[in-house]
Amino acid sequence: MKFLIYFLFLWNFKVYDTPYDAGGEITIEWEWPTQIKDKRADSVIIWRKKEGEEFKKIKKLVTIQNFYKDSGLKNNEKYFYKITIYYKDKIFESEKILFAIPKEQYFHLGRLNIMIGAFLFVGFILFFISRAKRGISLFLRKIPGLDAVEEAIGRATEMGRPILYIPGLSGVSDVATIASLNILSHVVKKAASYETSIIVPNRDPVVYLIAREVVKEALSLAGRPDLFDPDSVYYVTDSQFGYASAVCGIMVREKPATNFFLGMFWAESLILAETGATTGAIQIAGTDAVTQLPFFITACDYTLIGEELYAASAYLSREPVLVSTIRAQDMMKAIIWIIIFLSGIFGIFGKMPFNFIFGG
Amino acid sequence: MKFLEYLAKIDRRIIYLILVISIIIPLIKPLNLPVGTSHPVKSLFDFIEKQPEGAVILLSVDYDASVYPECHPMARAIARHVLSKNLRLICLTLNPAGTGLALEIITQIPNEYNKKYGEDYVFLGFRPDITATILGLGEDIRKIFPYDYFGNKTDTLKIFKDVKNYDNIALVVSISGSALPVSWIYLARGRYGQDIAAGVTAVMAADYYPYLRTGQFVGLLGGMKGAAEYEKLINKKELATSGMDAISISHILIIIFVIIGNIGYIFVLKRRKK
Amino acid sequence: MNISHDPWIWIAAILTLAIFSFLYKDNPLYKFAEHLLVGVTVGYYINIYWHNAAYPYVIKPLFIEKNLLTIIPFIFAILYFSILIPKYSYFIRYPIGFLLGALNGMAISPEFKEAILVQTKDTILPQFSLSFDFLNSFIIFIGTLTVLIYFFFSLEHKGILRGLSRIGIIFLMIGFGASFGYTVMARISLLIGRLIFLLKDWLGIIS
Amino acid sequence: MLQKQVPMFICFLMGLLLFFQFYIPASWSQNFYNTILRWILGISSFAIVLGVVSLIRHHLRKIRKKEDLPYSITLIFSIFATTLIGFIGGIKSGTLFDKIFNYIQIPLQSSMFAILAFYMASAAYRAFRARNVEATLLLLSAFVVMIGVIGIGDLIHPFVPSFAQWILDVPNLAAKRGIAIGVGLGIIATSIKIILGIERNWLGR
Repeated sequence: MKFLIYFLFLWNFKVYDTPYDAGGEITIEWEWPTQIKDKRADSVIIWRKKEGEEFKKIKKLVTIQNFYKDSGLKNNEKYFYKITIYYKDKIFESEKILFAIPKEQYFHLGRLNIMIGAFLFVGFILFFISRAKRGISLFLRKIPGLDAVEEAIGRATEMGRPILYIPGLSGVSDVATIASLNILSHVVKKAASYETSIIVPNRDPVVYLIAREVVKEALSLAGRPDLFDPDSVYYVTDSQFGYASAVCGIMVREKPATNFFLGMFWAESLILAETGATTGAIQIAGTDAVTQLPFFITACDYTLIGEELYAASAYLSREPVLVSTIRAQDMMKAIIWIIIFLSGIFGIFGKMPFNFIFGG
Repeated sequence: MKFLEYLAKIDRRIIYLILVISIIIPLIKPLNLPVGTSHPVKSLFDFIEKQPEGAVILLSVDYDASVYPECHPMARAIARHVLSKNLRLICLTLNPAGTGLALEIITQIPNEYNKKYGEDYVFLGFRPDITATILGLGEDIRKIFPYDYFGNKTDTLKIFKDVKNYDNIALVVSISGSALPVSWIYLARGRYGQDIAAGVTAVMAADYYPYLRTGQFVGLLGGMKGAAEYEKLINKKELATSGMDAISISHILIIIFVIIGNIGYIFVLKRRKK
Repeated sequence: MNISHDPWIWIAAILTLAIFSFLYKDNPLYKFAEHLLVGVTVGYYINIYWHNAAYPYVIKPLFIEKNLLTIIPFIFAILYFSILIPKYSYFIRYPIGFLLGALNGMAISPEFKEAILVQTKDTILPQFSLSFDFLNSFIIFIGTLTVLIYFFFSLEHKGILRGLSRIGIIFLMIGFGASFGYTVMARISLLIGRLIFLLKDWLGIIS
Repeated sequence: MLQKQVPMFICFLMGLLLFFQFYIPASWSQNFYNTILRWILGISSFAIVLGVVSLIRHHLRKIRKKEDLPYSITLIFSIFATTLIGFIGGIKSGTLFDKIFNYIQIPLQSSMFAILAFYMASAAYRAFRARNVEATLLLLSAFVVMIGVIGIGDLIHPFVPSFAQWILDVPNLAAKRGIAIGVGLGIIATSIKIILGIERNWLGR
């Protein structure tokens, strides 16, 4: 079998110290010669030698990748490389012999853009929190969903039926549950002025304790501590579907005029929304569980989508950390928005001015 | 009008019965409707297909029995494809309840291709922390998994002679019913540039398309349909394919239910306006 | 119709029907099955955590292989047991604090890169060309921008912002519709899986 | 001091060290990172203690108060039974432990979620209404995807599956990308707040 030798002076064969690592590694890179179809050679042999030594075969590669990382080397020493590629009856031999010196780097410049982005975000969070803590009121727009909440409370008062409020099925560590408890406090205050009663069944024992305090405190703030009915806020069960079927029982028996589903929900949201819809109650839902939103949107009258739940709770509670977090995230969204928009315009003309942002 | 009243008042248990019947009939008498091939599934199949012999694929069984009919056929099809192409399979699980399911795959499928344990495939079992495990695999697999599921020391297993970390792993396939595949992107790809593919329940599938377009996922299997498509591509029809006819019929049924429900709703609205 | 004779298959079938009985009415059989599931799952977890994690990872290296470096994680891990002593149960905050700090610290940067930078970069428009690809990229460009505006709370949605957020809702609804369609398939395939078990493995009606 | 400040300081210190480690490739930084990874895996091997203790405590309390007695007893009994069977018989394939997983846990867990198909069907009939523009748009998009995904879609017209795929690839992608960026920022904000001690919920546990 006749072996044809082609010298590889044409394609760029590079050898360099692997950047941004703890040293001890050299990267060998090559472009597949045009004769090789679909970038797959039969095998690639890597040769290495140190000063004044003979070349030794260190690696036989069968791969589609066009680079090899030779690790386990000593820092600050010269290593020489050449490679041969076997493809069908042809052999390609690298004509020039190149060398590199592995070094240890102390800062990963390629990831600088990430660090800047993270520091920017930390800066915004601290900036807004310090302003909010100093009592400066931070603007948040009123979520349309809150008007729907007001209407729904009004509806229950007209009908003289109770309000059913479900703070989600998750625990206190879930951001959505905390947001829901903030909104519960607002709903209780509003309902107190119309003397409309509220039922709050809970699935998590800790959330139950907090919810009871929230209702008690909200009623006293509204000047109606007498309205607090201990039986109206209770712990049902921690079983997902057991809780759902118990709540459906309440909907059918007590016939609340308004149902609130605010917090974290899983697949049982379907059972709750469906039973509520058949009892003809006005239903307001709100969750960050993206997978349950489609069902709430079609089965409920109004749905707070994802972050709107957090914005609603921040708007009502004016709690400094909540409001400043939303403002900080909005600043980052604004920057991202501008980058996309501007680079969109430049992109059409084939220019990429913001590439440095996306870095290595 | 009376008929519509009756329709609105149908007891939900009759609806349940209609659903069960619409599933059982195609199971007993399969219609063998065509199962197409969509680009997310094909790109995963092609990625594995073009791997050279001996390449290593890491299959992470990140689901549990609650999504068995969607995710288990995917994991079996991927394991079968990897082993049938003489690639090497490393299997592990980040979901404790998925361990038994991974064990079933490991004990059944390799025997069909008479593969040697410890050389062609290995089962590392479960590790409790998702972040530390995914990142640890980028440093040194044997340090994160000193022992495999069966208690053998991983240093002694032949497969780990030339497989140290993600540099030696061609692809990670995460099969999951939750957001775990995204953690694989954030951590394994974010820090080590590892190629990731995902097999997810249909509930999550639509949410993962942004990661498909950026190449963060090299492929994506969505729900029982994704599993059926993959079974067709490796032509080994199993659970997923046998369920597709029933899905077709029940989809039509659900659409009809929504339409009827809305017709009744429109009539009620009209009457309320009068 | 060859019904299975394997007792284990019968146990699985009876438990399946026990769960399905919830459809008719919440009943004791369902409650028993549900509590059995929670118990068996916890028992299973304890074994997997021990055999795959605690023993090979902390107990064996420390007590058998005498690798003293694992003392520190072992001390933190023991602090978890302080939950049993009401007076000192606050010590569980030490391992939790350690884990939360370390895990969040190492996750922030790769998350920022993959969730923000990579997604943003892919939304940038390519060179103009009369092609389907450019049209799709343009629609994604508009969709992403309008959805970001919909979730923007620092400015009142008036005038142009209101119009753009209305477009954002259209994209959101199409997106949720796609998820809705897929989720219908998901829920039904879970039932198909169980019915295949009952018809094939248990009753042997289908092959 | 010991109750709050020290755990928060540990959290802050580890957060800072591990954050900057990502940017320092030097070998000592790599070794520190590897050691912490192994410590995390060691500690989290015992994290299950919290869940198990609170669950058992909860049900023992119920037993004492004679509330739905038989169920709590079943739960406590099955925890200890499965644990013992696993420790005695081992966890390899074919053991009694493995049989309990395959013939008790799998059927129970998958049946629990299979019920959802029934609720889907009855909700489709009784709750999913085109009550406003948004819900109508959602249902139309859902119909196209549902028909496009199944074999029948192909039979009606090959355009149907490709249109459904387009909906997934373009408008759905744009909406989910907007959401993913928002959620991504939310997760990162929470991580930052936990490390800086602004978010203290985990202390309340």
